[in-house]
Formats: sequence, C-alpha cells, structure tokens
Amino acid sequence: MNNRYLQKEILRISGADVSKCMRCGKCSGTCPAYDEMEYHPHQFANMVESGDIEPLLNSQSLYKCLSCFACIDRCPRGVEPAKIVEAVRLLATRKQGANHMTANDVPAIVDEDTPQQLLVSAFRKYTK
Amino acid sequence: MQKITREQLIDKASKLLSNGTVSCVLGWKLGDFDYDVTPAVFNTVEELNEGFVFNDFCGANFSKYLVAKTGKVDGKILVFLKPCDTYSFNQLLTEHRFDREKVYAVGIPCEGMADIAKVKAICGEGVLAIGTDGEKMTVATLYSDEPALIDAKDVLAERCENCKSKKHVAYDELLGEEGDVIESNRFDEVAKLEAMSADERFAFWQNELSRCIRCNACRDACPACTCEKCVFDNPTSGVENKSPANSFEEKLFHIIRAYHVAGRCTDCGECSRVCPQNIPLHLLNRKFIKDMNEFYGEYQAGAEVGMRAPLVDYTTEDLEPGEVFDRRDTDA
Amino acid sequence: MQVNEYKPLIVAFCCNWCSYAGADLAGNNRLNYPADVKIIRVPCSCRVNPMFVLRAFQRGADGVIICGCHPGDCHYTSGNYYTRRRMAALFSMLDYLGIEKERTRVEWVSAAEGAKFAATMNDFVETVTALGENKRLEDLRCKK
Amino acid sequence: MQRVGVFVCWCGSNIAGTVDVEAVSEALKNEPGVVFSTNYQYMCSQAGQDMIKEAVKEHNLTGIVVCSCSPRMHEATFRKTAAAAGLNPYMVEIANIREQCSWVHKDILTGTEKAIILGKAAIAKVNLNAPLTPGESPVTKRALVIGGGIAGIQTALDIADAGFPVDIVEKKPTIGGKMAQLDKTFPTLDCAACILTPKMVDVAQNDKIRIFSYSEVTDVQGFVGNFEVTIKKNARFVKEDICTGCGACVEKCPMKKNPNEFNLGMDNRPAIYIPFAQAVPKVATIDPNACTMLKKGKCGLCSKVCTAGAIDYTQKDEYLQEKYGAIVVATGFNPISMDKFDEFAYSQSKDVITSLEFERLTNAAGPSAGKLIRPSDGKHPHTIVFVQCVGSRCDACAQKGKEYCSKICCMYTAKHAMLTRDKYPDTEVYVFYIDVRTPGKNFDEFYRRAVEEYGVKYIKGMVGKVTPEGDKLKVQASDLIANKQLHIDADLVVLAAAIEPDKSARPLATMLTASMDTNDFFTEAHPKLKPVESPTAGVFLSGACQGPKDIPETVSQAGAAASKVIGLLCKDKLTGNPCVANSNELMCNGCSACANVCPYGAISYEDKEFRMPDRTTKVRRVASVNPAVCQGCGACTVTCPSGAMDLKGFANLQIMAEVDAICK
Repeated sequence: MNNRYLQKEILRISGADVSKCMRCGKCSGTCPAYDEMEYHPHQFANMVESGDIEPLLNSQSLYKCLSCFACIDRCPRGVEPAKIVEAVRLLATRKQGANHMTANDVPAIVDEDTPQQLLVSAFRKYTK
Repeated sequence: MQKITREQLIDKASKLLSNGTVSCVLGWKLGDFDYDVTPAVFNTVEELNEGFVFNDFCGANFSKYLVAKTGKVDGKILVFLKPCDTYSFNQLLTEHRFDREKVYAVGIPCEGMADIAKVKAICGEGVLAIGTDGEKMTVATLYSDEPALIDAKDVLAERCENCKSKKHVAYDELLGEEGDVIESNRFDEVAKLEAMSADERFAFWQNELSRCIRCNACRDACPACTCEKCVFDNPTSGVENKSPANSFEEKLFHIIRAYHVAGRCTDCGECSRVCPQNIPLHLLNRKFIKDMNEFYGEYQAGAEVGMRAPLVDYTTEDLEPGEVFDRRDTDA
Repeated sequence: MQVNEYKPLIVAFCCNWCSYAGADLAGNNRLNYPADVKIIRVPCSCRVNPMFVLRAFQRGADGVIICGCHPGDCHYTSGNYYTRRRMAALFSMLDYLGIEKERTRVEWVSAAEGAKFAATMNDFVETVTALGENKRLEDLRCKK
Repeated sequence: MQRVGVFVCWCGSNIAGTVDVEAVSEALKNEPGVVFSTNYQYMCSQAGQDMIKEAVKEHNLTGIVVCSCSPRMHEATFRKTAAAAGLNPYMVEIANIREQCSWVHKDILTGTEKAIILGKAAIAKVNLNAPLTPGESPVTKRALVIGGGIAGIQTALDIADAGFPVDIVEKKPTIGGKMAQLDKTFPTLDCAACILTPKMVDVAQNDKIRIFSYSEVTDVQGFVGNFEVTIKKNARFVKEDICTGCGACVEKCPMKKNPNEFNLGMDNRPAIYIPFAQAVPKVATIDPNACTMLKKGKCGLCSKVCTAGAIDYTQKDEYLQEKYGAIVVATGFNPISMDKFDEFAYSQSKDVITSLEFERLTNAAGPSAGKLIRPSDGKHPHTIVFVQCVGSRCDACAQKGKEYCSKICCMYTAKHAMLTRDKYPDTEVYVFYIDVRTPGKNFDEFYRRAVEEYGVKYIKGMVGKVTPEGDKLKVQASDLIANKQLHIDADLVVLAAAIEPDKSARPLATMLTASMDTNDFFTEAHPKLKPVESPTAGVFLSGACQGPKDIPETVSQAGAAASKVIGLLCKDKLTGNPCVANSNELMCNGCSACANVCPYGAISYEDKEFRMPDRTTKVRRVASVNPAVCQGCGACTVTCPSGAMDLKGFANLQIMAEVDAICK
C-alpha cells in the first residue's frame, strides 16, 4: 500500500510516464555517472513501474545522478528518467532526518574557491 | 461615446465615392427614433450627408448584406466594419459567400453599442431623443421635463460588455487605432446555466423559447444564416415551418438553427440584439462555442479566412459523446 | 403482463456496415432485447442528421441511439469521427436545454458484436424506461 | 403516389413462429400507397419471386416492400426480382422482421406489433423512393505507376503482362529504386542486382511499358477510369532516344568532383553521368548544377565526344498530358536524416554510417568495390557496432525520429552482421537491439544463424553515446541483461536509421486526393480487406509508400495492386453505386463544408449563372458531386446547412418518413 502511495507520489512529482519505457537502455547507455550508481537510470524507471521503491529510496544512487539530463534528451520514448531520480530524491529528503548531508558536514568537504552558487544548488539537491 | 464620428465616416465615404474606388456605401440611417437605426445603401455624397448616421445604436453587422449586394452592384461596395463584424466578414469569405474583390472594407473602432432596453430600464418608456456627451448620454422622454443624464457604460449591450475583440481581422483600410483581442467573460452566463439542475435549465429555456413569435429576425440578422434557401422555408426539406403553430420553436427551430451555425457563428450577438422578445439566443450559440473550445481546442470562427471549423474536422482521439457528461460530472 | 406497463419508444440509427450487421448477428444468435427498439438503416452513422434525432423526439420517441462502426473502422474511413463530434455537440446542447441526457446515446457496435448490440439495447431501454416518458421534447400536436 | 405491394415472408417458421404474418399483411393493407398485400412461406424462393413478379403486373405496382430477413441477406435478390418484373430495382425496400424482430422477441403479440411498425416504416420510405440508375463512365485502358523501384517495376510488369499499357514515372534518371543500391537480400542472401536487373531489362523491353525517367507528376485531374495527368519531363540535356549509353561522355567530362547520389555521396561522379552500369534507361544525364557548359557556356566536351550526337544543351523541361484509367502509387521510402542524432556522432565522424551506406560499402559496384573499409582512412575495421532502432519507435520528439517500427532493420542488420563475419572472420561484430523482430518466413532462423553460426554478439540495450577519439569510436552502451555499462572501442558504427516515406508523397497525395496518416504514409481503403486500394477510387498503393515493407512483401503487394488495376481496366464501363450524394444547386450556398468532410474528394465547385426572380442573373458558386467517385456515406448531407446536399436512396425525407412511421 505504502509503495503504491510512493509510486503515485513519484509519478506525480516527476510527471513521468514509466509505462512508455520500451526497455532499450539508452538512458543507462548514455549515463556519465553509470559506474557510480547502484541502480541505473533504466532501473529507476522500471523499479518505479513495478512499485519497488524502498531500495531506490535507500540507495546512494540518488545522489550520484548528476542531473545532466542526457537520459531525458536521448530517451526515444520521452520517459525522462532524470526526473524520476529527482522525484525519488525529493521523497527521500522529505523524510524527517533523512538528509544525506547536513549543514555541519559542509565546511569539511568544501574547497575554499567553491562559488557560493554551487553550494546553494548542492544544498537544494542534497538536503531539504 | 464612439471615438469615431459621423463626419469622419461621411468624409471617408465621400472621398471613396468621388474618386471612384467604390460605387456605393453600406451604412446606417435613422429610423423612426434616435435608437432605431437601420442599415441602408447610399449611392451619392448627397445621400450620405442627408441620411448617414453613426451613434451608439449602430449595432448592425453589415457582413451579411455583402452576400446579396455584391452580386448586384457594379464596382466596389464600401462597408464599415466594427471589430466584431470583421469576424463575420472573414467567416463569410471562408464560405465563399461573396467576392472579396467587390468590397472595400474600412475598419472602424467601436467603443461598444448601447442597448435601448437598458436605457428604457433606467429612464422609462417614451424615449424621444438620445444624445451623447462624452461618456454620458442624454435621454429625453415624454414623461420628464429635463433630459436624463446617464452613464453610457451603464447601458452597454450585453455583447459589448463581454466584447471578445477590439481587433479588426480584415480590412482594406483602418480608421483610428487597432485594438486587441480581449479576454472576456462571455462564457460566464453559459457556465451559470450549466451549473443548474436539468429541471432548472429546462424551466429557464422553456420560459425563454416559448416567447418566440417566429418573426425570424434572429435568422434574418444572423451573418451565418445566409443560406440560399433556409430549410425552415423549404417545403421539400421535411422540416418546413413558417409560423408558430406548435411548440416547434422550443423543440426544434432554435436548436437546429444553433446547430447549423455551430462552428461558423462568430458570436457577434446580432440574434439577441434583434430579438423583439429579448430571448438570449446568443446563449445557445455560446454553448456550442464553449463546448467546442473545451472539446477540440480553442477556435474562433472568422479569425482567419480558410480555417476549418471543428464540426467539419476530427482527430482520431476525440472524446466520445458520452464522455461529455462524464467530464462535466467529474468536474462538478 | 400488466396492461399499463410503460413501454418506451426507442429509435436506433444503425450504420449499414457494422451496427446493422451487429443487430443481424444478435438475431442470428437469438439474443433477446426489447421490441421497443426500432432500427433505421443508414449507410453510415455520419448520415444521421441532428434533425432526425430531434424529429424522433418531437414525434414522441423516448430515446434515440446512434450506432456506428468503432472509431477507426468506418467503412468510409472517417464518417464515425464526424458523428462523434456532431453528436457530442448536439447531446451537450440538449443537456443544456434541460433534456435528460440519458435519452441520447452513441454506441460503437461492430458487425461481430451481436452480444454487445443486444446488451446495449437492453441497457438503453432499461435506462429510458426508468426515466419515463419523454415530455420535454415531445410535441403533443404531432401525435395523431 | 406509388402503388405499393407488400410481401410478408414466413421464412418457414423463422418469422411465422413469432410473428402473426397474416395479421401483418392485413394491417399493412391500409397503409398509404399500398394496393396489394400478401404473405407466403418463402418469398426468396422461385415461387415467392414469381408471386412478386405477377403482382407487379397484375396490380401495376411501382414499389415493393418485402417484410423478410435482413436486407444484407436478400435485398439483392429482391432487387433482381423487381428488375425482372420491369421495375427499377431501387424501388424495393426490405423490412427486417426476422433478424431484428422474430428472432429476438419471444412474445407473438409484441413481435407482430413490431413487425407491423417496421413494415409501415418501409412503406413510408418506399413511397418516397425514386428510380435510381447507376452512373456509367468509360475506362481509359492505361495505367500509371508513380515510382520505378521494385514496387513500381513489379506492378508495371504484372499489368503489362495482362495486356494493358503502363507508364512508369520515375523522378531519378534510372528506375531500380532502393533495391538497386542493395548488396545482398535477406533471408536468402542472393544479390539484389542479380534478381532486380533482369526485371529492369524486362521493363525496358516490354512494348506495353513506357518509362518516363527523370520525370515527375505535377497535376492530376479526373477520377477513377478517367484520370488526366500532367507529367513533367525534366531536361536531362541528352536526347534519350539517341543516346546509346556508351559512356564516352562520362569518361571525358572534366567536372568529376560531384557527390555521387547513387553511392550516397561516398564517392564522386562527373557532371554528366549514368547512375550505375545496369541503369534503365541507360542514358546519360547532365547535372545542370555541375556542368560548366550549362552554367557558364564553356566546355562542351561531352558534345564533342558523343558520336551519336545525343547531347542537347538547349533541352527544356517538357510537360506531357496523359490519360489513365488507374494510378498506382509506388513512391517508396528513404532513411531519415541522422542530423538530429548527435549522440551517435554521425556528423562528426566519417566512420559512423547508416545501414544504406554500409550496403554501398559492401557492394561490389560500390565506392570501395565491395571491400569493407573505414570511409575515413580506408583501413579494414576490426570492431563494428551496429545500432538498431535509430529513430524508430521514437515518439518522444517527432522532429527527431518516428513513432513506428521501421520493420526491415532487424533483418538487414542481421544480414550485415552475418556477411561481415562471413567475409572477415577477424572482425568483432556487436548488435545493440531493443527487440529483435523477425516474423517473416525463414527470418528468425536467419537471425539465429547470425548469432549461433557466425558469432555475432547481440546485446539487449541501446548505445547511449558515440565519441570519436583518435582513430577509434568510443561506444558507450548498456547491456540490460548483465546490468552493465559497456565501453567498446569500435572502428565502425552502423546506424539502422528509421525509414520514412519519400518527400514527394505528400504533394502527390494532395494531387490525388488520397489520404495519408500523420507519418505521410498513404492510407489504405481498409486496413484488412482493402490493403492495396487507397480510399480514392482508382488509386492503388504499392510498396513502402503505404508502410515499411521488405522486398518479398513489397513484391506481393505490387502484384496485388496490379491485379486490382487489371480488374479495373478489364471493364469497358464503370457502373457506380447509385446511392450517391447529389446537390440541389438552387439551394447550394457553395460554402465548401461538404467538400471538407468528403473522404473521397468527390465534390467540386463551379461558378454557375442563375436567373433570379427579378429576371436578373447571378453567378453563384455551387457544389457538384462526381457520382463515379462518391461512395454514398452521407457525411456531406449533414454538414450542409441548407439541405441542398442529399443522398439518393437515403434521402432526408425518406429517413424522416421512417422516423415518423416508427413514432406514430
């Protein structure tokens, strides 16, 4: 039941139509972060379609996606995997205390020259 | 209240007549009263100076007159078109109803026309004379010594309150400034009816349509009703019916008339303007327009020449007739 | 059988190629539906003029149903697409005028769907029977 | 007033079991117009039909109503009976009291009641029937085939074989089409040229067939049996009837560096050229954009070397008017442009090629004389990656790809992969696929052989990116089964580009008033039962113009189209369906609404002069229906606001009379 809810939420947030996926794998074939990811773009689409959401929510893959949108650009069916990843990421960050990173973690890993803007967008992506 | 004056129009018409551009002028002349303006043909400058008028009661849409007139006149006809008239003009061109070459169209701006019923509602019966004074209107009646001074805005015709466009979509020459298509609330009244129960709607329409006296004014003024022979006048059509002998009007005439002009009606509002019984006939046409906009995408008849109306077009994905109600019922 | 039992009058326009054949198939398979349904054969559902529909109501029909080939299967390739638009507009207008929307219907019945034809007619007759007589569009003066 | 005879059939007990036939014939006796009413066991039997014929004579009947089974069953029978009795066959109406009455109702009272009403409706209708005669039109016994590929060639040969003259219009300088560019054909691997060129020669030698090469159709008028077509013969600056195709001019032409279309620009041809050795007609053509004589008036070398004197620099485009009875569209296909698929680096690297280019590369008559080499450096490729579904089944953005499956790619890719491994066993061959679709005869066996015998590596997954790096192509792809991202250093990447209808198809469809789908494929009259006819009568479809097709399918469809054409041309006259629309021009507004909804383009407009009541004349635009083209659907009748348009046999008044009779 919960999965059905999460699945619906992901589809609602992303606006993606996972049923259109033809299992061609072009998204994963194109993904520059493929090696870093436990679950790959096509798996995101397929697992959301089958309602297998929990493993995605708990996977570090969420934060490995660069949001480069190459998968969206090249998908022949308009499935938009990056938006699905983004939606799952949002669900993860919306959970209380489920942030991947807190503000306190930041100084240690930030280079001095890092532009302010990058930090802001990084926060948008990794926390809520 | 109109920004363009009678003199400007006569001046323009006289020039075009004198230099031979046009051979006659389609314009307005006074009837028995100031508010009783009728369409007329002027052949000479003298006739223009004598009879031509332009005031807040010049609502008549001339587009339709071109159908009959263009075939009969040598040379071009000068026609003055308000923005809403230009839509009918284009729609008739789409239907090949007159020869564009035989018309010289002058677009004129319109600030909205007045509704005499509204004037009478404020000033009472016995209207003798109506004058304009800027944004105000002076109304002299039989029963008052002083002419009443009323706000022109308060007596604007319904169709002008909900004006859909101040833009001229067709003309050879434009007098005054070009306006824009307007976001109007013209479907509000339809939506209000739609929100009623079926019984309420039935009662409403029975009350309205049963007043019909079958004078055929709506049909005769409608620029979409230009059939060579109307089915209701045609003994071989099977639905000939010339007088209000039974409930034909409520049950068939107005429905079929609205259906026949569906997709071609530009919502010029002439039907309601000319109805002596004040039946809001435009609400039938607007229902079709609103439905077709919602079902098949926005469509304004007459916006361009050569457009294909929704009812002579289709897509394979159109909604089913039954879904029309499902949609409405789930929205509600 | 009760003497005064209300029997509606249903006019069904059926296209020659699909629905009329579907009705024939219902007959071949002896699938019952009420005798209140009277079928008029037209070459294509797009032959049905809204005037015919109103005429039927005016003359006392209690329900009008138009049957055609399924969208995409029209013998004339596009006829039923036009029907779909015309009738959607007409039915919406009738509803707007306060006529019970259940009295009008469009159904797509193929030549193979005898069972669907019978089921559709059973359902439609039941619906219209529940509504009772068509008083709103009937013109008593047209009745003999 | 008609004199109507009513004949109620018992159909044994089929009708009489649930309907009191006696009561029906009795009740219908008093209907308006009815002068005779009877019933009989089997109306369709000889005795029953004789009964009708006698009654017609005896009672001077002008109309007949048969209350019997469905008109779909015996309408034709009773129409013949009426004709035999001297009546117009269309003065017969059937009341369906079997399928739609006795068989579906159990109660004899309700059954009888309904049968009477159905009978009344039929009588009401027949009272308004008018005799109808089907229109007749002559047939021009010549066919036009537009397109000279394998589809057009086969159609033309089959039609000519039946004895009818055929013209082929081909826009290229030679017939042969795409098949002439292919190397081998699946699944048998016989060489395309070996099976195609004999057919081309047959066409050239057949005295029933004329070839208009380097020509196009610019206008089509008329209708089935009577088309008038304007053909534009483009100036080729060589007199076709004199040129011997010796090739001396081609050899001597100094302007040698023009991209060779036949080899898809992979090598060059002179300004004067013959596309390939077996071209038909084997005639040289001058490319006016490349020839210095035509551009600047200097050179004239070809004219000097031509011993036949065939060169004519002053030649002009020529327009021919021809008449045809039938037109076959065989305009074929093209691979789509790869410009929008940047991810495969098609425009960046010469070593990323389309399958059709691969076809030319492996063809013995191709730019590399059949040696499989990399176009960039002429080296032998050791790793080849084939990518399927490039632009096919791609509905995400219409400007880029096509939503449909191109159908032929799976098989030709298997062929390419197999042939490569066969000739060059040292080559590694990968095929990336989404699905492998092999539903033809011996197709799947063929694909399995590529995998099992030839060791082609089929990988389920798509290539995401191709990056040229040094002399390698870095291919990044996914292997969905192994759930791995693959990185392959390839020497050559071959894209199975989606195919689309030829660009000339859309304007042609407009000329023919033939309908097309959103992808510009011609639509067939019925997807199952009329696959080679277009909805426009007299226009037939052959080959890939109707949808993606391989050669065997194209040839069979070409034959089918030919047989339909032959069937049409065999007739001396065409008799139409008399139940067609007709417009009352006195009432017609000329608004064009009817023409908008007519699926057959049967309605045209003309300006006509009318005398007005006041003795003036007025010119009005009015509709007229071509009865040979109209199929009688009636869409126009409803769209006509004035009711000027009506349908014979199903007229407004007739249907309203039926409504009235039922609602009485």
